[in-house]
Amino acid sequence: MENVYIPFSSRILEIKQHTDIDYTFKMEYRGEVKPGQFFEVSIPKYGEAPISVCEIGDGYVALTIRRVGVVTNEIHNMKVGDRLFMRGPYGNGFDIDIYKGKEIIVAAGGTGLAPVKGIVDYFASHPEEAKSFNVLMGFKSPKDILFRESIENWSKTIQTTLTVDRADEGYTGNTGLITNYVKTVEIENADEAQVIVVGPPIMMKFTVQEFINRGIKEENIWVSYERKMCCGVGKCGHCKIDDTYICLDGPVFNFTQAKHLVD
Amino acid sequence: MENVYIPFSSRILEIKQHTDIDYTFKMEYRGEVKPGQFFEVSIPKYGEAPISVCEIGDGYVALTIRRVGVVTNEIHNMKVGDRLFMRGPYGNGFDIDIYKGKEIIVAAGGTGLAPVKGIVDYFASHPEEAKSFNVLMGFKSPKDILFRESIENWSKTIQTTLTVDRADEGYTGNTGLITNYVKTVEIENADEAQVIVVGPPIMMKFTVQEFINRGIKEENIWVSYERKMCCGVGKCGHCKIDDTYICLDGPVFNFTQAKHLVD
Amino acid sequence: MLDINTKQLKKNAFRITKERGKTAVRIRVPGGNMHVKFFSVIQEIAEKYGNGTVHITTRQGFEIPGIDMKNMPDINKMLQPIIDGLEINQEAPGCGYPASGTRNISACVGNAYCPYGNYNTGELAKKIEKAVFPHDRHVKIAVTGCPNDCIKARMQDFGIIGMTEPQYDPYRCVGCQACVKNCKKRATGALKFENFKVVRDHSKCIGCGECVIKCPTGAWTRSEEKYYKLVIMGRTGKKNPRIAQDFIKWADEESVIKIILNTYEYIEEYIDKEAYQGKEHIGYIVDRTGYQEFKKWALKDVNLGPKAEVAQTINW
Amino acid sequence: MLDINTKQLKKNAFRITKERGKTAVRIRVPGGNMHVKFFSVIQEIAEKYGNGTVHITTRQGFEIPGIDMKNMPDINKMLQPIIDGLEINQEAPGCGYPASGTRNISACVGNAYCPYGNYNTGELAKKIEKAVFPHDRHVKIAVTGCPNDCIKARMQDFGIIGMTEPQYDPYRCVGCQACVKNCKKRATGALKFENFKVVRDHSKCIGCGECVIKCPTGAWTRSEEKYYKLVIMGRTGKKNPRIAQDFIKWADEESVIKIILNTYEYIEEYIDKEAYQGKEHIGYIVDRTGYQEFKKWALKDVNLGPKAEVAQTINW
Amino acid sequence: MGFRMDVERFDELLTELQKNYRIYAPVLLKGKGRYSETDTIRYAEINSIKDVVFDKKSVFSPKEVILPITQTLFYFTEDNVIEPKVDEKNILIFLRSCDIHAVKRLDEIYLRNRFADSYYAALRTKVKFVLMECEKSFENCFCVSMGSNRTDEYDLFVRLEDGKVYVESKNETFDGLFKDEENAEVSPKFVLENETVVKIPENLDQRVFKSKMWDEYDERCIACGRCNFVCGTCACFTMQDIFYKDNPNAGERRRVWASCMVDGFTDMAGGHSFRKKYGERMRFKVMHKVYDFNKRFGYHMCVGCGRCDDICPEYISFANAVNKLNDAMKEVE
Amino acid sequence: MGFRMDVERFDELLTELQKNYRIYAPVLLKGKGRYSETDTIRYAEINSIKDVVFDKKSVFSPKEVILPITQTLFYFTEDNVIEPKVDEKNILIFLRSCDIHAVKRLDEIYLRNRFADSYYAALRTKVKFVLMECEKSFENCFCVSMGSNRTDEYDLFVRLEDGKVYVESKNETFDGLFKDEENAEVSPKFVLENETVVKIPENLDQRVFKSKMWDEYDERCIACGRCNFVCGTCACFTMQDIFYKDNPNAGERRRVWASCMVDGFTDMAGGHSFRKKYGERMRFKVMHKVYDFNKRFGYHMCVGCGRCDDICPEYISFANAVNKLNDAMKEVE
Repeated sequence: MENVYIPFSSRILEIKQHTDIDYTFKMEYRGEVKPGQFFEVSIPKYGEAPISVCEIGDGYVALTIRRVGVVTNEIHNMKVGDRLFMRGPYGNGFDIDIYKGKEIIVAAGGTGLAPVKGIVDYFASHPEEAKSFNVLMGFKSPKDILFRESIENWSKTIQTTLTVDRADEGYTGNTGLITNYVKTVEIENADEAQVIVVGPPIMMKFTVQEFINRGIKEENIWVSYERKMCCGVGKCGHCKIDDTYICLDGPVFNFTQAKHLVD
Repeated sequence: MENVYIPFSSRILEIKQHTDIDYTFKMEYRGEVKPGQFFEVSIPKYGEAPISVCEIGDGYVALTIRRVGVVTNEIHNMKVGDRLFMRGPYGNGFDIDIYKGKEIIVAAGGTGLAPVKGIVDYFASHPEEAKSFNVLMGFKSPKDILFRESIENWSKTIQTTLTVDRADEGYTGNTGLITNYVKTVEIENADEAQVIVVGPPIMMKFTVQEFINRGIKEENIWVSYERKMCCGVGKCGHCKIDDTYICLDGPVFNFTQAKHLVD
Repeated sequence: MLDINTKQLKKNAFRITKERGKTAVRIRVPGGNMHVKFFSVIQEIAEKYGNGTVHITTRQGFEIPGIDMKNMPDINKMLQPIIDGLEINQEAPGCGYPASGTRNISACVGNAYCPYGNYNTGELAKKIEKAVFPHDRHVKIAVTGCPNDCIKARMQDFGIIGMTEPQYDPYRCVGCQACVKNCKKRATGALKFENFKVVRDHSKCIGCGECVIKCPTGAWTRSEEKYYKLVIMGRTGKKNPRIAQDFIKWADEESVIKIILNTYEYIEEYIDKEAYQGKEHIGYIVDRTGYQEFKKWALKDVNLGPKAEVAQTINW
Repeated sequence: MLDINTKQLKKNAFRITKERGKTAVRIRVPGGNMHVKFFSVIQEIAEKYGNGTVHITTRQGFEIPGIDMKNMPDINKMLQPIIDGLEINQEAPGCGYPASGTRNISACVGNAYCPYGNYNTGELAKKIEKAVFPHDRHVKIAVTGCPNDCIKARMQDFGIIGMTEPQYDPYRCVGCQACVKNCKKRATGALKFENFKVVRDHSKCIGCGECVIKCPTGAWTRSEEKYYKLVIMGRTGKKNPRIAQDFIKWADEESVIKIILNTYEYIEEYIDKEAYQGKEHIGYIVDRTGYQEFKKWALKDVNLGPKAEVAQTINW
Repeated sequence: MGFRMDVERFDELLTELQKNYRIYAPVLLKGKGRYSETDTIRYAEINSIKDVVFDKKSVFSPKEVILPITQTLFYFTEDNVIEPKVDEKNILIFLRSCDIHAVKRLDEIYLRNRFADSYYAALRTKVKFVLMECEKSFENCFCVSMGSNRTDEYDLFVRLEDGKVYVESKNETFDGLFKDEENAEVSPKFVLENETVVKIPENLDQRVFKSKMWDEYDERCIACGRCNFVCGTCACFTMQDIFYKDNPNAGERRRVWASCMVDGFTDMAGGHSFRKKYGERMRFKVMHKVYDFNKRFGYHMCVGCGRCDDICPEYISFANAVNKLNDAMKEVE
Repeated sequence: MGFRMDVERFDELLTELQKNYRIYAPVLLKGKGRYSETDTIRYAEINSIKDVVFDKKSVFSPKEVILPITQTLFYFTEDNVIEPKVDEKNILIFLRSCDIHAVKRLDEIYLRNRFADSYYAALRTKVKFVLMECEKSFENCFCVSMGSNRTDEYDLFVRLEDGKVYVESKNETFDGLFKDEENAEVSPKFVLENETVVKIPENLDQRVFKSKMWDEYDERCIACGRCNFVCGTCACFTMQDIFYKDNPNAGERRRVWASCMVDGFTDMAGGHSFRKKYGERMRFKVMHKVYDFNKRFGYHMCVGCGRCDDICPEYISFANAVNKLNDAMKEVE
């Protein structure tokens, strides 16, 4: 029987620093993987952590890792060429086919941008495959902004809206919560528009509500959940909500299902 | 009614130091007084103390005062010409007539020599009035010897025996307890010899016993008692033994009476 | 199937014991004095519902162990005559003892019959009981008749030590120094013998009244007023056991009670809201806020008499 | 015409009260546990000879006041069933309680039913009773099941505090840290969490056993051996109340009893022969001779176990 | 097939069995109870049938035999990952009907639910069950309500009665072992009634989350997790990576039991966590045991062994909580 | 001559008397007892007959009226000796038969015994006695044994009964005072029997010193002196000289009561003292009261008021000690 807990080792190809605590690691990887899926990334003797895929490319996946604990702290000490341990990918991920040809709106809060970045990348590269593509991004402050380069590139082909909760000196962009910008999005046909919302629980809750207020149908709203996970394979129990295992049945959920997920 | 507690004032005529703590004060006094009697001597605001007469002379009495408390301490600070307060004389004193014409032995321990000094003085001056006169004197150590001058004078006319409990360097005289010297006294007619014993209670007890052992009759033994006294006049109660008030009925007792005085 | 709210059980003066489903009922006797007629009740509970034994507690109560938890309502009904007889503040008749946080106000026999007692400890204990019970806050109060402190007031949050201010009539003093020697030997050496009479150093005097007891001529007598020394924040326990220190000397009864009541308000203000079961011990609260803050609250609207001396600082 | 030898009266566990000719009888209950059947005896004495009331003492006994001194022999006869039942060492049957100097060995409920008790305090109290009573020397001994010290062992000459040496099975530990947090909050912070398992610092551990109680998986269990902390020379009182200090940690029961017995010999050697009624309190004797001399006597022929730790010096 | 033998004979067979089996049963651990001078009953290896405690319920369930409390997943030596060796012996577990049902729940999670867990499987496949019968229902048992009072999924059944051991073998593996023993009619009796009866409302659903019934547990529960740890069906774990103190180049990854009642169960690295109130945790646990497991897997997780009620230091009754759901559903409907 | 009047009327006469008399009687001092919330009865000046405690024995005897506890003998100012002024008023003392007998003992010591004491005499000559009768013997009284239960050496007799005051006057000084009052047959009743009976052995002498009976008191007695201080016949005093703290040039010589039981009574300046054992002191006291006083003065000192037995904190009975002399004499004979 396969031991699902055994990780493989993967070389760090590139490290990109976004903020003081957010780095993206481009990891050697060949295999099937979808945006929204995650890997259990570990450094032996330090521990494992579930990390979403933020970019998928030829022979690599990129993982954006925030330094928030023992494991991620140790990962941030790694250099290009060092090896991390990984297993996965786990979870369902986003099914790009669902969104193709539709008005698409992605609302991402903070690190919630990472799991959806693959979607945005895809449509920014293939803007013709969507009827329209809006991405709303909210960060706490200008220094927390992730993927600045990507965002700049995206803005060339799709609609991007970046906002920060609190501006600082020198920042001239949008401010305020992301929910405020939901109303600014042009939606032609609310019945068919597809919306993806990812971010902290409170942001997701209010942002989804705003979209519903805009007439978006629940079945056209998609969210991605983050929960504590130890196994990624439906055993450890930490990510279970009601009868749903986030690791198995998510982390991406249609809102019609997600709305029943009460912790 | 006469107030028996009112003292009279008396001038110090002369002060003679015997030892570190024993001084004799020659006090102005005219009046009847017998050897063995005592005065209540006081310094107002310091207190009163019963002091035996140690010498009786024309217009004076001498009091040998040991520095043992507040009052006597203060008295020792007085100078010739200063005044002490006195009342008395109190007590019965020695009746010299009893001893005249007899073999007389006086045994005095320490300050016990003071109350009998008057007797010794008398017979040393009138040796012819006694059949014989022996005085045994015991002191703790050579430096405690009182009345050295008198003793030297006495030795010219009467038998004197001086002993100390503990000798010190330079001392060449007798040593040992006074009881040891009782056996050395020549007694011609034990039936009639008169014995006077004065000193600390323990010395008196054993010395009297020695004399009885020598065949001296109890009725020919005389002792003088020292007790705490506050009044001298049979009121304060401190000196009472059985039905006897030392201040009224003593301090001189024939041993037939004294032997019943159990404190 | 037992489904018992243990917090309520404890607040009802029962306890969780080692044995599953068995409890022990606690019978608080404020001041430790009771009529023996209530012994029959205790006997009946122990024999009918318990294991026939009783434990006499160090805070002067009884614990009857070996009782099935399901019998608690019956026990509470049986306790009613005791609760009535001891005049325990109760929330509703038949519901048993109502408090567990604040412990039984314990008391030595005091001047009921002890020669050293400077006041009626039993009555004061009952007065304090009336004033503070029922209360869930963890406060230990004990009253003791004199500084001999048989009740171990120095191990309490509030120890109330009886004092009398000895009155001296020099005319009656014969200078035997019984008081002086005794005070030096057994108390604090507050008495000196000067000019054949006795001089009392008030700053050293602990008001024990031993001089009154020892005086053979009645030269020393008790003051008409009764005084109290209030010592505070003593404790046993795992963390740092310590002795209670003098807070106020020569206080009056009314002030002492008011200070205790004020302290409960202070507790409400400063207790660690996160504390397990709201059970932070008053001593630890004072450790946190410091003595000065405690003092401020404790003395609010208290009118201490002219003799009272309040500690400027306390180092436990 | 009363002509009563008060010293004998006191040694017979009666007391001199404020009221001339009236006494109170003291009923010592070693360890504080008794069968309730004896309550009838107490009730009868109080109702027939006393004033119907009883005082529950802080040392876990009863005092029945208001008794005419002339009735003392009758009372002693009535007490016999209690004395027999409690297995009190007695000089002759019918003569009542035989001691007053050494106080009742008091005890919390201990592991009889208290979850925190680390040993059977009632049994140890009785064992010590058997070993030292009757004795006129002024010694206070109390035994308490755990360092919570409900009996206030820290106010005694000998306070015996139950300990267990927690045994840790890392395999059963899930790392919930219930023990670690609790030890820090309620005890001495002797537990650290390292490598997801718990490490106990023996030098900080007071053996309270709370980790065992708190552990949800049974990773912590009690040592087979029972241990005791012996704290000494605490006191209340007028002179200088102070808390008992640690003398020996991790001692065994036999040694503790032997040390107490040795101390009585030490008292005989060093007690102030001039002391009023031979009542010099052991604590003051130790003050005089110093701790080292006490220690020498106390530990004579005592075979402490390998875990025992004796204090090098003690500053009270 | 049934057999009858002396205790001594049975123990001989036990010794024989031990050549190939580790034999686990509930045993009495003297003085190892939570409180001073109290005992406890836990699973441990036995050497004689006399070691087995038949007349009392074990405090912890037999799950720890197949789901160890602490289980090393790999050893790390510098860059190598090494799996621990699996013990060669098979396993016999003395256990009761409810516990056999409980293992079925563990199997659901660990062998199925999309992925199979190789560590669990490695042990589980070695296990044979020795059924212990319950002469009468213990306190707090509600197996009848949960339908776990009976089972025929056992390999052996053993009864100790009046110094004789009665064995029923349902697994031919043991045919040889017992072939010389006296035959007897042996079959287990099952408890048909419990004092505690639990009724799960038929209309139970997530609406009950809104009930006030949970508030009570905010105050009463102390979130110690004992109910989970003694439970035969609770399956959660947490991962731990460590360095060895003696050589930081080596270390291991292991897992330990986790409890959804204990602080930290939902804590994410970023600091966010869920179900801070103890009443919410109680709700999560209760609903898992009698609602959502069923929704996912088609039968209830709880087997009614009552160990959670036996152990709760705060005397909270899970069974009663389940019964309260009935009123709670009326409240929220 | 006997009279009868209202309390109010009597009090008017008392006021009249106060012009020339200080009137002393036993009064209740609230809270002034030895123990908390206990009272005491002592002699003090009164203003009304209602102040007089008739139904209880006073703790201290009336002796302090004529033998003050602290009495200044002289003032010293530098070299002058000044006697204190004597109060001009006469003195009336309410007292019982035993106490009148006791004063006779004090007189023996202070007015006779070779010297007369002018301080005592000055007060004593001013005193007139107001007899209080004892309706019944109090506890510990043994006046009958000592023959002090009756007296006719009083000036007035006063009885308070049912709100009326009955007065017998035996001193013509008071004729004028009562001349308008209603006549009545008034004469005191005397106690004829006590519960306590004391028997002094007829052959008592100093041989009894050797008895073992005294040893008991070595242990029991605490040498506090209370027995002496409450005694109506104890007459000892000690002298004290002091400087005034405010001006050391002035000072006084005074005397205070002394007790043969208290340490220091026999201490001589040189350090020697007698009767160190408390049993010896007890012997000294007992023998003084029932032997040597009699030997010197022809009648016993003790009047049997029993105050020593009332007060002893160690519950030593003087009366019983006296009775023990009988066996003690047999022991030493």
